[in-house]
Amino acid sequence: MVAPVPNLLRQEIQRLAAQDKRIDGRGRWERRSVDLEVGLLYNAEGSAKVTWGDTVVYAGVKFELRTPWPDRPTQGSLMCGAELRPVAHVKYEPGPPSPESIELGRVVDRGIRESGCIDMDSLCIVPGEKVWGVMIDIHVMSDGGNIFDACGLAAIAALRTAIVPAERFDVGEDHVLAVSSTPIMASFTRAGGRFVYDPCEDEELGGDERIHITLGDKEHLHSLQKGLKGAFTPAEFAEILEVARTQCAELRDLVASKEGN
Amino acid sequence: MVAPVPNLLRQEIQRLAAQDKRIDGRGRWERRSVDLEVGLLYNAEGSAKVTWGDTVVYAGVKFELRTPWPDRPTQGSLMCGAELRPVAHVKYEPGPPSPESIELGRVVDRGIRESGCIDMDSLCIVPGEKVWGVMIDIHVMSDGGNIFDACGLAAIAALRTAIVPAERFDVGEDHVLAVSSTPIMASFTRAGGRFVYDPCEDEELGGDERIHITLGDKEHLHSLQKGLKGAFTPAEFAEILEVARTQCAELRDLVASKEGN
Amino acid sequence: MVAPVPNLLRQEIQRLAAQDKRIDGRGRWERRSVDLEVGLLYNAEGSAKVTWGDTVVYAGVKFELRTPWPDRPTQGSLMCGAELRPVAHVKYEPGPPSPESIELGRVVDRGIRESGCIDMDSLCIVPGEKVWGVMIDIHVMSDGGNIFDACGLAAIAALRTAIVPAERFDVGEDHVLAVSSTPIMASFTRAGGRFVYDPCEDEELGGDERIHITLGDKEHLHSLQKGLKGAFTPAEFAEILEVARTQCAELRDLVASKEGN
Amino acid sequence: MMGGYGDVQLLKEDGTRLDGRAVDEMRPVEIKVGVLPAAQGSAWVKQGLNVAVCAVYGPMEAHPRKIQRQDRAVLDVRYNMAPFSTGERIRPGFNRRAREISKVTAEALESVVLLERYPRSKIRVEIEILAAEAGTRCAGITAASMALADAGIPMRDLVVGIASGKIQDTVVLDLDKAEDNYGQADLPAGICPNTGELVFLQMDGDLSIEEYNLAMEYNFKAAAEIHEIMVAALAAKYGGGEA
Amino acid sequence: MMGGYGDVQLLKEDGTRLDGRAVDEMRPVEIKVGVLPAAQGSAWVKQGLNVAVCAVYGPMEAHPRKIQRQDRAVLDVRYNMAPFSTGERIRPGFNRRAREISKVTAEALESVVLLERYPRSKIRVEIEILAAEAGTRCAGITAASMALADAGIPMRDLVVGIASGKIQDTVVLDLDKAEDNYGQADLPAGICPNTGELVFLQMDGDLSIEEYNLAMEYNFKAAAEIHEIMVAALAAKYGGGEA
Amino acid sequence: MMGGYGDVQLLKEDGTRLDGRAVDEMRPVEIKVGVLPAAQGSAWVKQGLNVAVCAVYGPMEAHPRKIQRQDRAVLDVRYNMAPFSTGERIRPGFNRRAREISKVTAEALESVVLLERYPRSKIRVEIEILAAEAGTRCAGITAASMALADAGIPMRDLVVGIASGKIQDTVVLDLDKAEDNYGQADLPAGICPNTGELVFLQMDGDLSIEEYNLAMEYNFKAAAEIHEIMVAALAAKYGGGEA
Repeated sequence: MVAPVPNLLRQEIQRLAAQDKRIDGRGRWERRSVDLEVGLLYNAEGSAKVTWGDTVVYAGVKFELRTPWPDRPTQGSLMCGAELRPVAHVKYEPGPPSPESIELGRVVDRGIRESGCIDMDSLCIVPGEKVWGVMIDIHVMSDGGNIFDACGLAAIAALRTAIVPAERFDVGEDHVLAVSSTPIMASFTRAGGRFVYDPCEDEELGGDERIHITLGDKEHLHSLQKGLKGAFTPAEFAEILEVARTQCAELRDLVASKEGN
Repeated sequence: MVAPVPNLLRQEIQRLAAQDKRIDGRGRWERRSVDLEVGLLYNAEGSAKVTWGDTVVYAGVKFELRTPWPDRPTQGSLMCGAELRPVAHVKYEPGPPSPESIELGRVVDRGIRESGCIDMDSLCIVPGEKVWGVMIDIHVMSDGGNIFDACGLAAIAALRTAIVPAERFDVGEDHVLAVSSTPIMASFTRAGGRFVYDPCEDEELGGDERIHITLGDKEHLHSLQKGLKGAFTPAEFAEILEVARTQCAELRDLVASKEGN
Repeated sequence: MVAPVPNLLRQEIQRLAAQDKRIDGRGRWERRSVDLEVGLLYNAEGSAKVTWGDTVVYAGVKFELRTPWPDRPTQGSLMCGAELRPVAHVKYEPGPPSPESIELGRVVDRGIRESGCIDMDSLCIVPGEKVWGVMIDIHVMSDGGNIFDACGLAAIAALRTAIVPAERFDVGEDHVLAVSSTPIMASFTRAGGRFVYDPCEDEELGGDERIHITLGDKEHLHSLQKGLKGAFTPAEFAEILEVARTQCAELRDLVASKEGN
Repeated sequence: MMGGYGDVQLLKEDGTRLDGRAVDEMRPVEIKVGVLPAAQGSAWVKQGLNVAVCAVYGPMEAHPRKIQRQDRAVLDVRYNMAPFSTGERIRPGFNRRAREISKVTAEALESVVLLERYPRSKIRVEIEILAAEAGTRCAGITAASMALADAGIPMRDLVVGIASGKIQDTVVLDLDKAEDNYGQADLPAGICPNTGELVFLQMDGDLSIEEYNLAMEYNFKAAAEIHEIMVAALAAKYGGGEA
Repeated sequence: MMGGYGDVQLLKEDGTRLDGRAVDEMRPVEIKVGVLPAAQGSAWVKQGLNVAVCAVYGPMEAHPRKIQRQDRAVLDVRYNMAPFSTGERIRPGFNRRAREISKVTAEALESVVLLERYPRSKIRVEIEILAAEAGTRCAGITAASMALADAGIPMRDLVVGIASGKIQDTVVLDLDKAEDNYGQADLPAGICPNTGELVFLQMDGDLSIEEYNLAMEYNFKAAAEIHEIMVAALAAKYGGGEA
Repeated sequence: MMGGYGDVQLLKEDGTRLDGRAVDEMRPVEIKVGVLPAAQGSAWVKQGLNVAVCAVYGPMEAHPRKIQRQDRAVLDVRYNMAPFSTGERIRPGFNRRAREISKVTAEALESVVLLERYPRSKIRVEIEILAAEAGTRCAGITAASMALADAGIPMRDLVVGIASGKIQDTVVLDLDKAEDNYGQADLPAGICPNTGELVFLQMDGDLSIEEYNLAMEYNFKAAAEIHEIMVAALAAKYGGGEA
């Protein structure tokens, strides 16, 4: 049974939208404060913590030695997974990964993978025998809204600051993982009838459609995803795509500022 | 809680049985119309669609290269599985395979396997190194009653029209899979106190015992299974076994008519 | 919803405890009768049945050939698991292993493993290639209270009477498994406010804390576990540790009496 | 059923089997009831080297409510092999074979238990195989009907589980492990000794109709013998005739 | 999307594709409704060599009660690939890819079905892929909206599933298997032909904003063509205009 | 505990440990509360290189109803290691070790939380290990009792998690990773600093009774030190004494 509160909240958001306002006082295309820390966690070869409004997310990178697939003997592999564990919000329950958690992991994964920022051939150690498997795990610790963007940011920041632990595996010297670009995600939700950037928790309660856009360094699209119930027009999409270009560029600079530390 | 309708239906079936009639007008040992199509599906190396009254079933054959078991270095393997997915009827729910679905797959598997129609040695490519694994998957799409017989028919028809994809695996030329006989299943349900052949959906609602008989080319028994609650006498079994002989022979001819197309 | 009976029972146990009595008439540190049989089960390379009051437990030992871990090329492995299946009590339900069942298996496993009674190097057949994996499975058949001690006893008795089936695996002659000591578990539960040894089913219904102590031949501690809700003082622990020393020594003699049969 | 029967000699020149049994002779059967104190009813069956133990719990309230039947009890039956019961250890957990056997065993027992006496309730039947030497599903059915009797659950008839099969083109009663591994057919049945009805039937392999008839004749003969042992086991506990 | 597009020639010198299609030409589409007797509504869609079949059940009572919505029906959508539908057999069971597609397909359909007409109820939509040749999620969405129409469930609009993509730096409509394997981008969309809205959108690979715009233009054009085939299929069964 | 302690030198000639600690010296401990905005209460504990974070939700209605207790709240505790928390990545999901630790941690906390204040309700305690360097279950227990305090859940006492162990036949406080890998025993305890009681106890390896007594003495000493840090962390947030 649906609780009644979301409906009241929905009306309030609607009322504010009519005045071009948001429930937390932000402008329609304004982002909450974002804090990024890297290299915090012992045992992770790369790690990042993103504090994005009330949202807190960690990402960690681990490496393993693998035998390459026979049809791609020089290619390593990349895997990105996200867990929406019950620690993150009262609404998440224990159990097998929910559709929400699978979608989150796959959308973040596609944004990074499809940007081509990791050259799979660069993960080869001995062709046909040994390649690196790179695994990024994202742990959502506090869901205060817009976890997609926070997870995407944590993942690429952990990756761009990761050290390949070659010495521990006895295959050469430790070195920085080569990551050639910085794909960034920007998410939009319909709240009060119009799209807004970076929805907070209250704005997500409406449950209307979300659009996730991942842009690479050259402002090419690498991943799109429409989630939740609702329809949108090509014109609406064109408008948010413009916002995404600006926002992604700013966050790309934030990631760059943490590298080489 | 049991719905009351099945009980009313049960009484009606009982009343008709007293007059030697069935609810859909058939004779006691009469079969519904059966349509068989083969080779419909891209990607399946053998495939069949059976339309048996309101029941619709697909079967598909796939091959894989396997390492043989050390104690049987020249033997390939055969596996037959059935899925009772929620597409097939409002009564099937998503989730792990139900006991009904496991029983169905295993009974069909035994009928084919135990008939010896596939010589496991004929699946050997390099002794001790490479053998074929043959996998038949049966997909029930619409359950209108007597899915066991429909599945058994689809499985053997898919198998008997399958092409071994040797070229794709780079182990020789494509060739027809050798299948030396045509095991056929005949199923009987107690409806209105007596056994009938080929139960329709309404007759199965009574929930009384079913007997599944698989007969090979020489009218030998290869698989028997009694399912559901109820008891039967040796005399009753002898009677239905006679019916099975006739019906299986007819369906064996139907399979033969689709081969070599 | 909790049934009310345990509370009444709890009060009765409390009343009796005030008079230094137990609900089944035993003294505070007194054990129920324990019967041990070994070598009963075809197919198990070692087996034991323990009848401990109303508790009945079987343990069976199986061996397999394994490839050793690369970093420990001369070491075999030992695994001990317990299943609390629904056969054992109306309170156990089917399904994946419960936390209770996992705890039971792990506590018994630690007691045996940490005693060092099996020299992992003695399980080596060909260094780096073949070692024995020893698997002890414990099957609780009737839970009449204190299954931990019964399981621990069955496990070590099965192990100490096991024959390594080298002939069947074609790696030498069958021989007795070398087990250098006899770790024994003693369990205590708070009942009526004080700790008692070897709780019966009624005493366990109180649900207060349990302490499991595994002692080796030299009366060293090899495993400790506090389970269930409740707190205890170091002085209480010192008292039950004394009782454990006496009881474990007696049961160690019982195991010895069954060996070499 | 394996196909390699040509290679393995299972019958001696005098027509007897490797363990000395005649073709229509079953393995020794021992039965005890009341072996598990925590259960409402229980039984232990040893047939050859097979050991099957069964516990019965209930009738109890069936929950969740959606499994309840207005007009009868439901039987919740599990057949499980202990990890150490087989030559090669089997992983704990419910595999496809065990699920199928549990289903058909439940259906066999439903055919004799007077379920209508206990509307909305549930009876749990837990069969554990502790040692397996071919024929465990039959030993399990026998154990289950004994444990139900021991629990005082009313039944129309007992059920005896027994199998015949075919080795070296010869029909024989009660296959042992080697005969099962290298034989040509197996025909396990659940027989009601008083009514002469079948409530359980499976078969795999290759049997002509005549062979089927002979194998089933052997099964009925053995069922009568096992039935006497069952009655004696109940008498040993309850000091009288059959429950 | 693979990165190895440099090695594989997917466009011919005359600018057409390996199977002869023009860059803005889709594969042949066939549609039938009412193909599964046991379902309330059903549809069969063949697009190229893809075969998607969909069954719809309901509206029925939603249970367990905690999934009920006071003010609308819930859609329970499953997208499943048959084990034999792909080049290499896939194990039965619901993998991560299937769960994601099921989720976004459900959300697409929720955007058009008049769920508010059936409070507290559930509508089940079962999409089965029997043969897969790139583009199955789109064929599944088309099949689902046809099966919903066949079941008489009221909708604001139909949904057409269609994808464009990029091969050899060229935007093309409706990728086939080779184009999907060796292409540079894929842009599947769910389009409402009457309202011109999008209810489903995914994309992966590499597209400039201009390329995105062209790909989406192709999608809208194809959606109009497929819509005509859908209407004809409904007319074939119901003898008239669109449901 | 490994047996290979003979090979690895863990104590220096001056009797101190490889990282310079004295035998009865614990690793540095840092604690913060209120670190997760979405939770009712939360805490972050760093002990050596271990990082444990805990969120508390509730009291809330316990459902399904069958888990409710008429007279008290139930504690639903999960201990989970993040995939990147260990040397070798661990697969997400709840393994046997995590289930056992969750169980005994829940039982430790049940011993101090005033559950009787919240009949029929549930309190969720989520412990996440983000970095593991031996001793995570103890850090988790400390974090959990801090997060419960931060959530305002009334408790009889806090619980401090701390372990001693044995390396090279010497009892030492608070094993680090190398000491845990090559040591001879580990004795983790959950200590109530005010009442002096134990609510959590495990041990594995080899300890004489005298060694046990010394190890437990170290644990109690360290518990008092950690307790001061806990009180200071609460004071830092709530500006006063202990919650």
